[in-house]
Amino acid sequence: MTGKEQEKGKKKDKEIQTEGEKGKFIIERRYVDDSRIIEPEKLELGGVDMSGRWGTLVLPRTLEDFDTEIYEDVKDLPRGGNIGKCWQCGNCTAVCPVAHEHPEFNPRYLIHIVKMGYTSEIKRHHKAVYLCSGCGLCSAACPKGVDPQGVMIAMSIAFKAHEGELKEL
Amino acid sequence: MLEKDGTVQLGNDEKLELTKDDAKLLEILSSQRRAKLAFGTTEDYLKMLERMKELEKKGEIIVHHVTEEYDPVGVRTLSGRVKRIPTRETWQHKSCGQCGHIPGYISAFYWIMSELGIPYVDDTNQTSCTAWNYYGSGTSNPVALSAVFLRNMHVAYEKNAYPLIHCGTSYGDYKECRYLVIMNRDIRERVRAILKKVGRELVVPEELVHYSEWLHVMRHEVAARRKHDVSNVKVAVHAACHTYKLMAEDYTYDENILGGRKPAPTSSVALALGAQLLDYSNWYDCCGFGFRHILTEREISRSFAYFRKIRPIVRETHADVLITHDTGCVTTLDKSQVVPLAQGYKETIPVISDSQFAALAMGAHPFIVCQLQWHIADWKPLLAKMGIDWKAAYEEYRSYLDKVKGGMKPAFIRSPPRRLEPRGGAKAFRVDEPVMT
Amino acid sequence: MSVPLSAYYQTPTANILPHEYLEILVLFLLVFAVLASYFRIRSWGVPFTPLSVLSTVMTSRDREREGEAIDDVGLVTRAKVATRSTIHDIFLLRRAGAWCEERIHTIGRGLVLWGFVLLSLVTLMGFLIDPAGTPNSLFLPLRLSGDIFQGILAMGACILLLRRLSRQNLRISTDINTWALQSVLFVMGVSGVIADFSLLMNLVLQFQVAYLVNVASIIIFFIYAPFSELTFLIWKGSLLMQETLSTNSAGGK
Amino acid sequence: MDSRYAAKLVSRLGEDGWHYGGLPGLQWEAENARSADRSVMIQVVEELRNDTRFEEFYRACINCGNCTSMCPPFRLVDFEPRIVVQKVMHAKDEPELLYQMMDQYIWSCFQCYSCWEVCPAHNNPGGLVAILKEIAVRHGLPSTKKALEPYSKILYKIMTTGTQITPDMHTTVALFRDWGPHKAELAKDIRVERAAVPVESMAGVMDKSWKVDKETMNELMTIQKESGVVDSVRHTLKDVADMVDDTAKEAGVE
Amino acid sequence: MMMKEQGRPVLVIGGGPAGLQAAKDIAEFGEQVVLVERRKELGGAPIRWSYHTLAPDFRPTEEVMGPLVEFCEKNDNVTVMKGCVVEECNGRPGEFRVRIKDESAKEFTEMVVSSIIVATGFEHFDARVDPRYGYGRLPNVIGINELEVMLKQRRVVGHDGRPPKRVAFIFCVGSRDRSTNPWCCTVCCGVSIKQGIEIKQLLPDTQVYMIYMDIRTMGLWEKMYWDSMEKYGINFIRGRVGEVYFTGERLLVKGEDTLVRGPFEVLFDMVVLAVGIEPGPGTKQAANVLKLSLNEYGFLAPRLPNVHFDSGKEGIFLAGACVAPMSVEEALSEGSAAAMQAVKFRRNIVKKVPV
Repeated sequence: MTGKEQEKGKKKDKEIQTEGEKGKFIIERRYVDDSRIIEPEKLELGGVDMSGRWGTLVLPRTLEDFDTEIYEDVKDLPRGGNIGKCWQCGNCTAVCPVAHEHPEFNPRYLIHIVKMGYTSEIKRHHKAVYLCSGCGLCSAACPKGVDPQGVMIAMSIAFKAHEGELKEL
Repeated sequence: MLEKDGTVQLGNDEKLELTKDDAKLLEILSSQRRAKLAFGTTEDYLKMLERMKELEKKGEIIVHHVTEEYDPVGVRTLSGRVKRIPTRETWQHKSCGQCGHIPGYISAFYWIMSELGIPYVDDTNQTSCTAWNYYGSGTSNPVALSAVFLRNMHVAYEKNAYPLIHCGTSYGDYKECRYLVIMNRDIRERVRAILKKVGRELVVPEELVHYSEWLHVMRHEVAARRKHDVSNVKVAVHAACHTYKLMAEDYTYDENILGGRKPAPTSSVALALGAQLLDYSNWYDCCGFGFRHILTEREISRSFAYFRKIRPIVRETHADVLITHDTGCVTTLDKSQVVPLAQGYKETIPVISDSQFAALAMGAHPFIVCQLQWHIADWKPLLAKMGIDWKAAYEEYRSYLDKVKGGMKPAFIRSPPRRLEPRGGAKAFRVDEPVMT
Repeated sequence: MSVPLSAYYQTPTANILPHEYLEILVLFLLVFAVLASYFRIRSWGVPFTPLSVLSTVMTSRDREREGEAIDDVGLVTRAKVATRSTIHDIFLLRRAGAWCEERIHTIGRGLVLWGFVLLSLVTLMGFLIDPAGTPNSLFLPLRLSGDIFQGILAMGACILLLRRLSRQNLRISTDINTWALQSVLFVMGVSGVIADFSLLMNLVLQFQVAYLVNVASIIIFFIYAPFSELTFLIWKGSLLMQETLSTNSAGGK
Repeated sequence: MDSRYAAKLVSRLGEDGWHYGGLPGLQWEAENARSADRSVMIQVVEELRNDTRFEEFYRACINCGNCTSMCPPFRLVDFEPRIVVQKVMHAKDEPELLYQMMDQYIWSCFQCYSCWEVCPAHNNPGGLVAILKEIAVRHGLPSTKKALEPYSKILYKIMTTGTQITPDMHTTVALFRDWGPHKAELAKDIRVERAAVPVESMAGVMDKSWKVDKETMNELMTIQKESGVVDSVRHTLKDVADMVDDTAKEAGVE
Repeated sequence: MMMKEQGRPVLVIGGGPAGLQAAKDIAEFGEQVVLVERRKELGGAPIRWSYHTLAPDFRPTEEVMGPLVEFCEKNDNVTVMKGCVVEECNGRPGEFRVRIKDESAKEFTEMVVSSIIVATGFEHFDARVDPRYGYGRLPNVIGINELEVMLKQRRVVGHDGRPPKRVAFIFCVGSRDRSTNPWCCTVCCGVSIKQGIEIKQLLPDTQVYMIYMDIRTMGLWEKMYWDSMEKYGINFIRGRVGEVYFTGERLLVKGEDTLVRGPFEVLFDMVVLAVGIEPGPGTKQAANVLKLSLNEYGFLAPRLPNVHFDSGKEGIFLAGACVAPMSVEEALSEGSAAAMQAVKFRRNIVKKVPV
């Protein structure tokens, strides 16, 4: 088939796979992230049509390993060196004016998932890091001198550097 | 469990020799500690049993004792307490799911009992536990559940047969209800009032018994009648959550089976029959049934069953068959393999109940008795491995079907004659002729 | 008071540092700064976003987005989007300002930003109009507005510095780079203003001192900036703008 | 901190002067609860705490996450027994927190009670969820209808006959398309298949799991009505309640 | 009469840190001490389980216990009775008649003592009775006491003889759990972190994860916690482990990280259980013999909860981990305190006696 047709096919796929579209029949839908829902556009077995909902699968999301690659990078970047000191008290998030505005930006959380190397979580939340406005309140509040502001700087660089593997889910 | 050489390591240098009895004691002690991890601690549970006796003395309730006429066999429960399992004259508390669409499950079980010449009562004056509405949808309440529970128990009492519960959920739910009825005066009184309306009394069985426990204590008799050699069959076992996680104290454990760490029934049956029992890492996970999910959100059930049970089991053990002892587990684990296979995943494994497995090993007919045609996951390799000529058997079954179509009465499995008489006032036990709808 | 243009003719510094040299020097420094920050950013293992923003705006044919072919949205649209996001995100401080918990902080940032940008614009204009700095009708207004902007810059930097100084917790936790950058900006602005006004008042000595300080601070700034936090800010700013471009322009069509 | 910012912070406090932003990505929960009727929230908490099972099911949570570590749905969905018990623990002072779960959260529980056995503080998260479900049904809370309606027929069957999964579901593949061609195969002559089951109480019975005596069903319906089950579902599933009533009337159960 | 009074020794039950310190101090007062130890060697827990170093400052155990043991062995005022237990005790404060049994030689010694110090110490929780963690069943699942031995031998290896690449410490095993022991054993956090640091020093490439509920490094021990994070890069996961499963070569640890929204099931090479502290049989036995009261947890109950040495019975004093879980440094000072009381008590009696 010609390139155009292929392109069309791709397009169609995308249309089905767009966010929110998938698995809207699941009651607890908002507790499942789209990336893990497989909803086949066409699935047929022995004359029985199992397309769409009937053939839907949800992939498990267990964290099976700690991937410290990004963590190492963050440690080497300017002002990222102190991330290792964090003990998850959450002072940074408490004082962060951005976090009040946008709860999806949560310095404590970002630091933790990077520190532990929970790649799946990073994939989910890495875009949030660019919300940081760099006001430096967190660094002032941190009881352990982690300098979250600096860590956010380092993180945003590290995430950009690993953009490739963070995109595919 | 202790080291191979029967010693226990204390600190770094000291080794302590243990006698066999001490070792057993340690085992029991440890599982008692584990039992305390469960509902209300063992103490509370034993307290409940005490309370039951008091209430009986006061005459507030009738306790249906496991008397000698039921030929009881003692097993150790998680709490370390010895539980008496009745072996004959049992009143079959059927499971709606099983009878509904895994008929082989129950027919195989009846077949085993009649093979062993053990009388039982299959009653039509029985409802399911209705706990589906409790766990699945929250459209019930403790009073209703307890009333249903006691109502069924009273029927069994009338029939002078000891209730044997087929469904894991009914078993778990009844354990909960019994606890509530005995420990909670308010509920007890409300239930009493309702039961009066339907002309019944509070009858509480001394022991609540799941059929898998019955099979567990009868496993040696079953093994003795084995026709097919299953020593080359690799078996993985899934234990049903509602049997051993709900009120965990009261389910059967055995130091010699899986080190007393995991419930003994079903595994013990497989072992007794001589099959190779295999362990896997997700043994504690449930099957994904989820009551509401299996009906209206099967994608969740399906995904869990396949990705958390079937796939790991096949990958880790390469077992020939997955045996379990509850309605929901058989259903979910069996049917959930269709979609993944259609989507191109490879792992698959037949799922049958322990009764079916035992019956097959005892030479029961795979289709007329064990009704394997209701199961989806491919069971042919299993039968082949057990040395059963399934093609011939299936031909037989087809012709049998045709005969039934022609109006022949099916070859019903019948209970051997009972020794006990129904208690006074009870309607004589009867079963109507089957109706062709 | 009226200032004789001749004052600007015989700039007393002319014999210290002729205009042309200064301009060449600044040009050279600018090139150095750009290159340095380019290499620094690349050393982080990330693209040099200012460039990619430009390329995004320029190359607007058949851009593949998430495997989906969106037709060319055109240079104009994209330029519009770019300007819109520049104005909103950067000049109106939507991002950097909105979430400062104190208004004074926002103001400080705004002043520094506007002051700096306008100042460089004015300087550029001056240079374009007449590299040699020979007097003409535009000369004085440019120079005066330059002073004003320098003042604004200095004020902003001063606010930021004071804010950090006046709060103990901030003072302790502030990174040395932040101090350095802000103070350099402050010195740059102040010295520039002093220089020009002392010149207007014909205070030659003060002028010369201030002027030299100013030039020095400018040199320091250009050399230091690539290795300061500023690089990150520029990088991040352009990165975000690129994001806006890739989303808005598609939605804008 | 200047007044503008302070005002912003104050403005988002709840009636009881406290703000809960919600977990990253789950802020909508908090929003839902904020827009809900507060009196209902308080009532929900009351009903939970006065439930006969509450004392046995809930002690106190040390937030160790042992329950969650064993929780099956947690492998697929963001459902944590730990969160359930935590919110129950804070419910008395923060009804909002509890209410947040009543919408979608509790319905993802499998009720497998894996959490019950492992809790070092002897809580029973699964049991608490069961109680919460009952309350949600009683109040007809959001998404309860959505969760239950699809199988209201089965609920009705349970209440009236005491059996639910019945062979006549399999006469067509419509309900079980995802069980594949095998079902279609079975559906062909399911009546004969069923009639040939070698158990008297089951053979040929299509509309129930087994042959249930009439008086048995009447007893069951009496129990359901007396114990207030039928009324409790009226808010959520009116038609089910009505159908049960009608069937009972026909059967002569007053 | 008076001579006789002065001749009466003080009886110290238990040769651990507290007991030794008490005996030493009393002896240095010039009083007679009888030190009764159930086991064959002195030194108590640190020696019995051969602790490598002691928190918080990594001092070798020998350095701490050695001098004490040596003193008691050498000093003339101290009579050390190893392998002995106090069988019975009667009489009144000032002249307790005690019957001491030598367990191996099956022979009895009777003596009159002025006062008694009970320092019977603790036992490590036996992790076998909490089957979740598979201790005693699965290879490479060890207790902190076994790890101490490995560290002492400078050889931390798994069952296959290879050093572990990834180690998990599970905190609160047999503590803070209604099913086993509901109390907090106070030292396990510190000890585990200390061991984590030592592992890092020994095997720098090994990843160490601490799976904790709360970090309770009281007082100055906190420094270890900070260093472990900042200097040694040890990771901390806030949660509790539900099950440890042996896959054939590695250990699958199932748990929840309560700070994120995901379950983890990660393979580790070694799992170290921070087993708790519980009262030992010695304590129970001593309590029976001396008719002391035990609290709900089976520790010896002081008259006032915050005055440990006061047993509530005149002339009998308590010291060390038989009263509550405590660290070696606390035990030592409690030993001293008890010694002080004992001597004071003796002197008062002597004063009372008419010349």
